[in-house]
Formats: sequence, structure tokens, C-alpha cells
Amino acid sequence: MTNKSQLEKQAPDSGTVNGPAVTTPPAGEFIPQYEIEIAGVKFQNPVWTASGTFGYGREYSQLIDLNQLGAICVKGISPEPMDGNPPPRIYETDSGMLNAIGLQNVGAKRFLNEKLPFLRKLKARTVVNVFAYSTEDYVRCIEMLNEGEGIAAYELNISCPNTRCGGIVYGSDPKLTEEVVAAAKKAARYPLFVKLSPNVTDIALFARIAEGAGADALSLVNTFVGMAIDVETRTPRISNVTAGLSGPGIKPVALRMVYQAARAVKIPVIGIGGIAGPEDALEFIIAGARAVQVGTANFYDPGTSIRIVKGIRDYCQRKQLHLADLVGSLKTPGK
Amino acid sequence: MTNKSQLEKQAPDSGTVNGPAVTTPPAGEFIPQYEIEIAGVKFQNPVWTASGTFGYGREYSQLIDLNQLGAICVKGISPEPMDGNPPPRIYETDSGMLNAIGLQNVGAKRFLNEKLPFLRKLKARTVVNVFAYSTEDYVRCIEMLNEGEGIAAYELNISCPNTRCGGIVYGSDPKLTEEVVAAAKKAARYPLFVKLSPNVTDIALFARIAEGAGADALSLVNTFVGMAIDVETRTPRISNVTAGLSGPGIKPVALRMVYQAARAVKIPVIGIGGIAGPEDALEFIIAGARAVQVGTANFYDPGTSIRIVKGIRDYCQRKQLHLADLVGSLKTPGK
Amino acid sequence: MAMFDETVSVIENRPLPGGHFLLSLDAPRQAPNVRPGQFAMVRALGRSDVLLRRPMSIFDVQAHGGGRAGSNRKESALRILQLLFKIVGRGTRVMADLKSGDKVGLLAPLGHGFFEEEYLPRAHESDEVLHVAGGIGIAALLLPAKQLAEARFKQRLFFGGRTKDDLVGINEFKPVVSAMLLATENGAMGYRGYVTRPLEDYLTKHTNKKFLLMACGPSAMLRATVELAKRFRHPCLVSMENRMGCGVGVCLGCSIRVQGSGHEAYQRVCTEGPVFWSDKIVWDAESSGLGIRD
Amino acid sequence: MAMFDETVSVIENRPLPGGHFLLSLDAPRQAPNVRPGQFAMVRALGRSDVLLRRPMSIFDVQAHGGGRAGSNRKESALRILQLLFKIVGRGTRVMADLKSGDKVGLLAPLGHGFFEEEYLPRAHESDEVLHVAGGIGIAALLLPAKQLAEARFKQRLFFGGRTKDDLVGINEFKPVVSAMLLATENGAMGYRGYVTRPLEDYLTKHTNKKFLLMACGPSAMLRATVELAKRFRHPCLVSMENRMGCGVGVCLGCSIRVQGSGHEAYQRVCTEGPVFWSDKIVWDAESSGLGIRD
Ligand SMILES: Cc1cc2nc3c(=O)[nH]c(=O)nc-3n(C[C@H](O)[C@H](O)[C@H](O)COP(=O)(O)OP(=O)(O)OC[C@H]3O[C@@H](n4cnc5c(N)ncnc54)[C@H](O)[C@@H]3O)c2cc1C
Ligand SMILES: Cc1cc2nc3c(=O)[nH]c(=O)nc-3n(C[C@H](O)[C@H](O)[C@H](O)COP(=O)(O)OP(=O)(O)OC[C@H]3O[C@@H](n4cnc5c(N)ncnc54)[C@H](O)[C@@H]3O)c2cc1C
Ligand SMILES: Cc1cc2nc3c(=O)[nH]c(=O)nc-3n(C[C@H](O)[C@H](O)[C@H](O)COP(=O)(O)O)c2cc1C
Ligand SMILES: Cc1cc2nc3c(=O)[nH]c(=O)nc-3n(C[C@H](O)[C@H](O)[C@H](O)COP(=O)(O)O)c2cc1C
Ligand code: FES
Ligand code: FES
Repeated sequence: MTNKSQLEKQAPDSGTVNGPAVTTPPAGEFIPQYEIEIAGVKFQNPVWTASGTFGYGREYSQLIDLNQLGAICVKGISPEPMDGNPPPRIYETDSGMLNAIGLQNVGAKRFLNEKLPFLRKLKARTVVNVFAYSTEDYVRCIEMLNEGEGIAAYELNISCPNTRCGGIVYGSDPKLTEEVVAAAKKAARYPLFVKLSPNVTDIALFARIAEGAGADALSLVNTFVGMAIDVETRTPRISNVTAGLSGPGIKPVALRMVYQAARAVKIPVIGIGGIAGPEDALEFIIAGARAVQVGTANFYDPGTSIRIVKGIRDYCQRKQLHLADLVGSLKTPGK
Repeated sequence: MTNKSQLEKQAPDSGTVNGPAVTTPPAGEFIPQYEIEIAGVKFQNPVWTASGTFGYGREYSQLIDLNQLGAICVKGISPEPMDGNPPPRIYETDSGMLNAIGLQNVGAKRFLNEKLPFLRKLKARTVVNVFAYSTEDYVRCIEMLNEGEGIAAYELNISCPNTRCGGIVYGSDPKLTEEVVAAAKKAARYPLFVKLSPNVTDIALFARIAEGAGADALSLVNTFVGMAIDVETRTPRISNVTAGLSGPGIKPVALRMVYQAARAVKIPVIGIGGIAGPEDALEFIIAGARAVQVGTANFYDPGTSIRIVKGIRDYCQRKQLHLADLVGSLKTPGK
Repeated sequence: MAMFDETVSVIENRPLPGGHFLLSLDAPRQAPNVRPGQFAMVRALGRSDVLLRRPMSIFDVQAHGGGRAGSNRKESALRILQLLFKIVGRGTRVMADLKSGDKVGLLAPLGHGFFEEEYLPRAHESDEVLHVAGGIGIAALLLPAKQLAEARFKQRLFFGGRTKDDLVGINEFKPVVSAMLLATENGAMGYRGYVTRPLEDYLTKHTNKKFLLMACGPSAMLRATVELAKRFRHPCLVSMENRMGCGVGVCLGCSIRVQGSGHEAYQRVCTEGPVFWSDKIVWDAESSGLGIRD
Repeated sequence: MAMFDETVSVIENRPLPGGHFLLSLDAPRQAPNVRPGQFAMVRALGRSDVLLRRPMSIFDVQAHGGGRAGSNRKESALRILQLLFKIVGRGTRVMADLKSGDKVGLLAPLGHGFFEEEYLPRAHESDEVLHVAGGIGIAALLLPAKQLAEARFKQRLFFGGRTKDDLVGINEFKPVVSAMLLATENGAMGYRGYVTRPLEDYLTKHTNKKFLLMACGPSAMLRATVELAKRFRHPCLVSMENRMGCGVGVCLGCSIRVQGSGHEAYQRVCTEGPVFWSDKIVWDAESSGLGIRD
């Protein structure tokens, strides 16, 4: 949904899903490579779905071919089930949406029993987003999840309020970030991705801290803290008062942060934030992301991720480039 | 441009400007008061235009009645004239725009000679946005401007790169913020407003620092640092690579920051960010802003500020409330 | 549960009084799969400012050429999906601009709906089914009423609105219900006042009868209806509304507070609903997410 | 400089080959005030995703009823303002959807324009005025050409496009210029190759003559044209393009690098332009902001 180039003209914005199957080019032609590897795990392509926007995968299986995705990041899992916030939980804004779901989820145990078996059978990898209110609970959650087979990686969601420290958010405190990443890494049987909060002054600082504490990759960004008010009743639009902003409106800021983070660390970076089409995904990749995640767009256009898979293929084919050649290939003026 | 209520139905989104003149209600009726006072300066209403989006006022005099505005914040003035960044300087994003003008401006001297005389004659107050690369230059700029008559206040723009400290931005460093605000306050003949950067982890912290250092009011937010990439050429869309994001897309985050800042300090707060209609302005006021500034909306709909003046009047009339009753009147659940 | 996400064409977008529209969409894959009580998510294409889809009850499904869906609803000839909506904000304003031939994104059918398994047995226990609609809530009740009419149930519609322009869709109900009781706040049509007054009168007069109530409308009306159902001890189904992000159960944005605790404290309107037994819901504005229409 | 910001009605939006449209707007206050070389800022109403207005040259102004603007351009009967545009992105795509009766925001007329004071004297010094247009750049040249035709200047149009579908607006030029030299990259119409080749041939053949060049088009074409003007020592006016935020001189988003230093190093296309003497511009892609069309 950003400016359209040649690319978008070929794949117009529409409600339809699952474009024509990609045909193998005739022998001798240039064959772009899209597979990526992060911390030893292979993903068939760089297009993933973001945590909290794709359920546990099965919900969208009727609408798109899950086997065409690189990975599915599941809704944040806490050690115990959580009930979440009272409604209203969401609100639409200009080119974005606010959400304060409150991390309603089935908990680690039911996830392993009820959700993982379905996910394990897919060609798309399963990335388990992990969430807790204390370092001990993060570790406990990971230890519970370690029992599961077929998890590609953990994605540590450190952008949530930490009750232990009186409302301070893990992801905006350098010390807490270091502590929780190091502890999680020690506990984790699978590679550890750390999902960074954008609500910080210096994203490069947090990227380096997470890297230093053992993160295998970084995913960013999570939502921006925002708010909306009903002027007729003079009450907040969301029961939680503040809420997380996502969607195309935040893309420019998310992209800048991915660019800065990718230059600050050596580990792979996964780009997230307002991605709604192939061109958006390519911007993040060119800025330095090795993979991207589609979030809010799943809600209004479930076919987005598949359209991006196809769009990236077309682009690489047209430009005669492998995906790896694109990552971080932004040409900047001499500065 | 946000969700429409009764309010917006009365004043539909349109390209026309200068709605019907507001008539005085018959005697005996409730007469809402819209005047506000900040640091002893009276403004006829809380609707101002934001720095960098309204030139030096005169440019829009053909399109709207400047005398209906509360104040005009002029383009950032530096001690010497500045030439700005090479193009491209702007780029449209979803519900927003990126700009990296590079603070092209005529300098303090020419401002006093060529621009101020026109502004001084208006009923709208003149707020002079001040910008420099070092504390000394901020002070020098203010000292030059002190010579001018008819300035209502200075607005210290501390969200710009500080060359002295190697690219660190004043507005995201607590120490530098304190230093420059204190120095500016000491130098200033007129009240000092401090314009905060939203690119920080904890806006309340910066609000308190500015207050402590002597600010008479706070205006927030300035633009969010963002970026966009042309995937065909793999170059940045803006020559400066990163740029400031403004417009309706950022409103939820700006609103949250104004809410937090207003609760953190006792001095007045002026709300800015994505305001495009009466309802947006009212959201900021209800969140705690004593005045608001219209920025990007001036570009695509020059009549916005006048429409907001009228919309706030209609709302206060309908709700039988004075503007002062509205400021910070958000009802939140018991938390 | 066969749902489809497709770009479909507008056949007609008929303006009705009071800012209402009857939108007919050509949806050959979706229309035949609709069950009473289900809804659709409609997307304005080609713009990102009105980002999310808007949930709309499926008002009716019809055969090609506008022929009414007869007794064999499942037949493949069903291809027109109708939505009845009212302009309340920018999403519905964009929908109002749709013209014949325009395209929209249609994700449908969605929701659990009035399952045959669940509500037919209870209907059989009753002497009459009472539909209670407030304003555009009427849109959720036509398909259930039609199915009950096919099964020869006795039905009665209580329908209230602010003004008479709010009483849309009456013609469609005429053939399916045996009686209609209308109410407007200003009395311009039917009873003067809230629709729950004639409902209360009727329930008071017929305390010996067994009713099944089905309600959809603004939350104040729903609450009053549910109160009456409770007082007179009749089972009551409610079709709930809430802001929706996805419509398919993944965003958890539409959850409302239900009886139960811990992980059971919330259910999704889009997946476990939109139709619930009224005693399942916690009828408290703060915790139920209701009030978005108040 | 009388400019107006108004909501105006679309009279017609005529599709032309190659994704071009001729948009006629009913603008009784704006049309009579247009001078050759000026532009308009067009706003899609009711949406925030396509936020900014789009700058468009004023192709033509006409009297009510489509009558051509005759010799008395200033007469009040002028009320139709025409834009000739090409779909290149989402803003122009939204404009392409406009139908007769739709409303748009029109801020016009804008820009310094080909001032009588400035270009007529130079035109008088020349034997012939040569218009050089690349693609949709043609839209900036019709009104100047018409005004020169009224003053009985000899004029010639060099017009190049990628394909023959890019050569729009030729019919409007026929009555005003004495000759037209067309070029397409594939040779489907006129010369095969860039339009600057026939231009170079012409200048080479007529080194004894004095020309005034007026050019508008993609930056590569402009640069080549300006090179030729310099080589053959003819004065050259260029109508420049750049992304625009406001169109009225306040955002400083449209500034391009010009000869001069310090505060004089940049000028605004919307205010000091869009028409400049070619030697005023710093013709370097990096510093001039050109290249957005390349
Ligand atoms: C299952 C379901 C079925 C529905 N069926 C119909 C129908 O058949 N016809 C019809 O006209 N409307 C129906 N609605 C309501 C409809 O979805 C909203 O009116 C619409 O989403 C408002 O969008 P908007 O952008 O025009 O208004 P907004 O600008 O988003 O809001 C305007 C007002 O409507 C309220 N609102 C916003 N979203 C919803 C929502 N999802 N549900 C209820 N109120 C909301 C807002 O709080 C606000 O007060 C249904 C809602 C649900 C959940
Ligand atoms: C003074 C002036 C007069 C113009 N006159 C006409 C005209 O008469 N007819 C016409 O069709 N076009 C004209 N243009 C160009 C027109 O403004 C752009 O084509 C339009 O803004 C692109 O908007 P979009 O959203 O469709 O494309 P976008 O999605 O914004 O961009 C598509 C492509 O167009 C380029 N572009 C974007 N904005 C501009 C711009 N302001 N100028 C040049 N290129 C741009 C982008 O870099 C990109 O390559 C004029 C531009 C200016 C500055
Ligand atoms: C409704 C909703 C729920 C979300 N839940 C989670 C979550 O459980 N864990 C997490 O790390 N991020 C969560 N996110 C954040 C997204 O994964 C993503 O980082 C963010 O939305 C930005 O991407 P987008 O703009 O593409 O949506 C959620 C986002 C939304 C909109
Ligand atoms: C083109 C442009 C130039 C700006 N120049 C300045 C400036 O000189 N000084 C300043 O303090 N803010 C400047 N701003 C920031 C605005 O004053 C305002 O804080 C910001 O745009 C957010 O408001 P908005 O979303 O309403 O535009 C500029 C913004 C834009 C878009
Ligand atoms: S709307 Fe997303 S879970 Fe119900
Ligand atoms: S477009 Fe804003 S100054 Fe020219």
C-alpha cells in the first residue's frame, strides 16, 4: 500500500489470494535463491507472519497455502494461559490500528499439545513468541517449550510491562534486556531471536545489548505505544488507555530502525512494521533485513504474505539477483 | 481525518476554507471561553500553526484569515541563514510524509527585518521557533531575536542534530536538554516554550527536565525519525537518508506522549502531531494540551486550522463547556 | 466452515431512507455456504487509511437474477449476498460510495451462526419465536427468521428505531413472521418509545407461553431485552457486536467477557459468536466491550 | 497572484491512450486567473493515505461549454480548467478514477509562470520559438504556445515519447505551431529515438537563426536539451518538476539547487518556478533534485 512501482503494477492490490503457482524457469536461466539460514535453521523464504496476527496458523489454512510461507511466528506464549484485557481492545487509526489485547493466550502446555502438532507438519517453520512478566517466568516458559519438537526458534517478546520492576518495560531498559536475553539464551534448546521494542531513543544500543547477551537474531519492530480518545464521551478508545500502534503508517519509522539495527550488529535482523506488499518487504530487505514478518496486513488482506513471496521472486528474477545480494544493499550517498 | 463523529458530520472534510463567520450567541446563552493564557501571554484561541508548515504566515494570507488563528509558529530560525539539504527533501508515505528540509531559513536578522513586521500586525500571536547547532548559538539566536518587538514567545527546537556532540540530538539527551533550556531561558526576553522530540524512550522524563530547567511551556511532538527506499534504484527516497515523519499516521503516538507529558509537569503543554480536524484537536486537548498546532495538514488542506477553530466552538457550545474545562478532562478507568 | 476471501463485484447498492443501503454482491462461492446468523468482513480496496475490514451481518442470500432463496438454500444457484448497512463512520461512508460494477474484498461467511444443532431444539420447545431488533440490528435476523419460517415456526418481530427511517427491511420480514410490532422513539411509526415496552407487554400477557427470544441491536436495547428474558424465564439468543480486526479468530480484538474465569473469561465474537446464549455474556458495559454503539 | 483553494466539480475525465487522462474541472474563480506556465495542486478528498496534493501543469483553460479560449483570455467566461495527466503512481491512479460530478480540491493557479515581462522580450529577439516536450511534459507548454500564437510568433514543437501513446495533446498543438516534429523510442511514430536528435539536426541546420527554447519533460531529456541550447547559444526556458508538499512556498520541499551560494543556493520550484532560465539551474542529478522521473 505504499507507492506503486512496476512491481505493484504486476501484482495489483486485491482481495484475492494464492496467485498462480510459481513455475520453475527453463534450464540455463538465472535461478534466484530465496532460502535463508539463521542460526543454522533453514527457512525456505524470507516471508514470515508476525506474532499475534496469525493465530496458531491453522486459522488461515482455509485462506492461504501455509506451505508457501517461510515461517509462522505464533501468538505470544506465556507459561500459564492468560485471559487478556477487557474490551475494547482494538481501534482503527489512519493507516494503522491500536491494540491492547493483553496477551490472551493458551499457555505453553496447551500450545505444545494442541497447536504445535499441526504446525510441525508444515513446510513453514514455527517460531514461538515467548512472553512473561519476569525473567524467571521467561526462563520457565522456555523450559516448558523445550519439551516441544519441531520448533525452529524462540522469539523473545521483551516489549511488555514488567510488573516486578513497577511498570518498566523490559525492552526499554538496557540492564533488564541484557538480563533476560542472557537467561533465556542459557535456557533455550532452540535458537533465540529477540524482538525489540521501537519505543526507545537508541535502537542500535538495544540491538547491540541483545547481541552481546547471546541473541541469535533480532526481530523488530514491535508496536509503538499510542492512544486514541472518544471526544464525545471523553474516554479512551481502548480500555487499557494506551495501546500498540501497528500498520502501514508506522512503516517509515520501523524501516529506519531496522536499517540502524542491521548496521549495529552482526547477527541477522528480521524486519517488521507495516509491511503490506512486495515493495514494502523489499525496502526492509534492502535496508538490511534477512527476513520480514507480515503483521496487521494479515487481518485486512490474508493473501498479503503469499503475494509478497511471489513479488520478491518476480523482482529477483527481473533484477537477476539472489535474495542474499539484496540484503542490506542500500546505496547511500557518501555519508 | 480520523473517525468521524457528530462533529465531523457538521463540518465535512473539504477543500474549502473559511467557514461562515461565527456569530455571537444571543444574550443569556452559555458563552464558552476559548482564550488561553500561557506564561502571561494571552492567545485568542488554542489553534496554532506549526513551525515549518506555515512559512512566515504571509504565504497563506490569500487562502485563510490569519486573524482567526491563536498563533503562528514560524519556520525554525537560526542565527545565520541556512541553505538546507539537497533534494529530494520530501516523500509521501501512508497517511504521512517524510521531510528532511535541513532547516533552510532566512536567519534571525532577515526574519526581524522582513517577516516580523507583517506578523506583528495580526491578531494571531507570533511564536518564533529557534534552532541552532550548539548551546552558544541557541543563545546567540535568542539574543538577536530579543531585539524584535511583538514576539509572543520562543519555541526552542531541540530535536535537531548537534554537531558539537557528534550527531547526538539535543532533545534525546537529558543533560544537553537541561543545559540548552537553562541557557536559553536565561537569555530570553520572551517566554520560552520547549519543543520536545518524540524519539525518546521516556517523554515524561524530558518534560520534567525542560520544566526544571525553566521552560514556560512544552510543545510536542516534533517529527519521528523515519526512512523510505526506492526499491528500483535501491537508494533512499530522501537525500539525507533519514527524515522526519509527520501527518495523521503518527497521531496516536503523539497523543499518547502529550497525555504522558501533561501528567508529568505543571507547565502548559501544546499538542502537535497529525492534527487534521476538530476531533483530532479535541483529543489532544482532552488528553491535556492547552493549545494545539496544525502541521502537515496545512499543506494539503490550508483551511484546516480555521475549520478546527470553528469545530471547537461548536463542540464547546453543544457540550456547554469552556475550553479550560476540557483541558486534561479525559476520564480513565480506575488506573 | 467454508470461508472464502475474494474480490467480488457490486451488483447494486440501493440507497434506503436514513443513510441505509442494501448492498448486493455477486458472490457465487460464498452465498451458497451461508448459514443463518453468520457475517461477512468487507474491505474497501486500494486504500490504507480505512485499513480494517468492516463486519456486516449477512442479511440475505439470493439466487442469480434476484430470485428469492427458496426452500433449497444450498442449491448452487445462490450467488447474491446481501448486506444491509447504515452509515455511522468512515468505513460505512466508503461502502456507501460503492456503485454497481465496483469491487470489494469479501471474506465470508464467518462466525458460528445460529447452528441448527443448537437453536432448533430450543425453538421446538417454544410456542413462538420472538425476534427483537433495534435499528440496523435487524440485518442479523432475517436469515434465521427465514429458516424458521421454512420449518413452519410461529414468529413475531419486535422492531424499534429512533425514527421511522430506522425501520428498514420490514418488507423482507413480512412474508416470514406472523406479526410485527414496531416502535419509534418519537412515535412517528408504531409504538412511541423503546421496542422493549411492547415486548414487555406481550410477555406479561402471555406468561403461560414458552418463547425463544432472538435479539440484535444497540447494547442498551440488548440489555433490556435480556433482562426481560431473564425475568420471564425465556431462553434468549443475542447476536453481539464488537470492533473486529480479523474476523477469523486470530487477533483476539473482538473478545467479550463471558461467564467463566481465567483463560475462559473471554470469547471471540467472530468465532464463538456472533450469536451467544444471553446468559453466557457478562452484561456489564465495562467488561463486555459493549457500549461501542451507545 | 490570485490563488484559490476550492472544492470543484469534475466536468469530464476523458481517458486517452497510454494511461493518460484529460481532466476538465469547473473552476470559475481559478480559470480566469491562469497565466501560461502555471500549475495546480489537486487533492483527492476524503482520504488520508494519499495525503498530499499532486502538482499538475494547467494544460488549458476554456470558456463554459467547452468553447476554446480565444484572444480575450481574461474574460470572465473562462471557467474550465484542464489538466492532462498520466498514471504513474497512486495519486494519479486516484485521479484516474474521477468521474464527472465528483469533487476534487483545487489549489490554483500557482507558480511564477512564463511572465510576460520575462519571456516575451526574449521571444521577440528570436526568429522562432522551439518547444521541446518529453511525454507528459507537453502539458506545460500548450498555454505558453497559445499565447505566443496570439502574438503571432513562429513556433515549432519537438515532441518525443517512449511509444506513440505518449504523444498526447497533439491535436491541441496543431493550430498553434507551424510545424511538429515527433519522435518515439521505437519509431512507431515520427523519428526513431530521442526527440533531441531532430532538435539537434534542426539547430545544426539553422545556426544563423536565433531561437528561444522552451522545454518540459523527463530530466534526461531536459539535460540533453539544455546542453544543445548551450552549445548553440540559444536561451532556454525549462519547466521543472519536483515533489511538492504545499505548492505555495512554505514547506521548502520542492527546492532545487540553483546558481548561487549560501541562502541563495536553493530555489523553490513552486514559487520561483516552475519555469526557470536553464542556466539558473545546477544540472547535476545529485544536487538538483532531478531524477525523480528517471
Ligand atoms: C458481527 C457484526 C455484524 C454487524 N452487522 C452489521 C450490519 O449488518 N449492518 C450494519 O450497518 N452494521 C453492522 N455491524 C456494525 C458495523 O460493523 C459498524 O457499524 C461498522 O464497522 C462501523 O464502521 P465505520 O468505519 O463506518 O464507523 P467507525 O468510524 O469505525 O465508528 C462509528 C461508530 O460505530 C462504532 N463501531 C465501530 N466498529 C463497530 C463494530 N464492529 N460494531 C459495532 N459498532 C462499531 C464505533 O464505536 C463508533 O461509535 C456489525 C458488527 C458486527 C461485529
Ligand atoms: C510543476 C509540476 C507540474 C506537473 N505537471 C504534470 C502534468 O501536467 N501532468 C502529469 O501527468 N504530471 C505532472 N507532474 C508530475 C506529477 O505531479 C506526478 O506525476 C505525480 O505527482 C505523481 O503522483 P503519483 O502519486 O501518481 O506517483 P508517485 O507514486 O508519488 O510516484 C510515481 C513516480 O513519479 C515520481 N513523482 C512523484 N511526485 C512527482 C512530482 N511532483 N513531479 C515529478 N515526478 C514525481 C516519483 O518519484 C515516482 O517515480 C507535474 C509536476 C510538477 C512539479
Ligand atoms: C492484534 C495484535 C497482536 C499482537 N500480538 C503480539 C504478540 O503476542 N507478541 C509479539 O511479539 N508481537 C505481537 N504483535 C506485534 C506484531 O507481531 C508486530 O510486531 C507489529 O504489529 C508490527 O507489525 P505490523 O505493522 O505489520 O502489524 C501484535 C500485533 C497486533 C496488531
Ligand atoms: C516540512 C516540515 C518542516 C518542518 N520544520 C520545522 C521546523 O523548522 N522547526 C520545528 O520545530 N518543527 C518543524 N517541523 C515539525 C512540525 O512543526 C510538527 O512538529 C510536525 O510536523 C508534527 O506535526 P504534524 O503531524 O501536524 O505535521 C516541520 C515539519 C514539516 C512537515
Ligand atoms: S476479530 Fe479477530 S479474533 Fe475476532
Ligand atoms: S512545494 Fe512547498 S515550498 Fe514548494
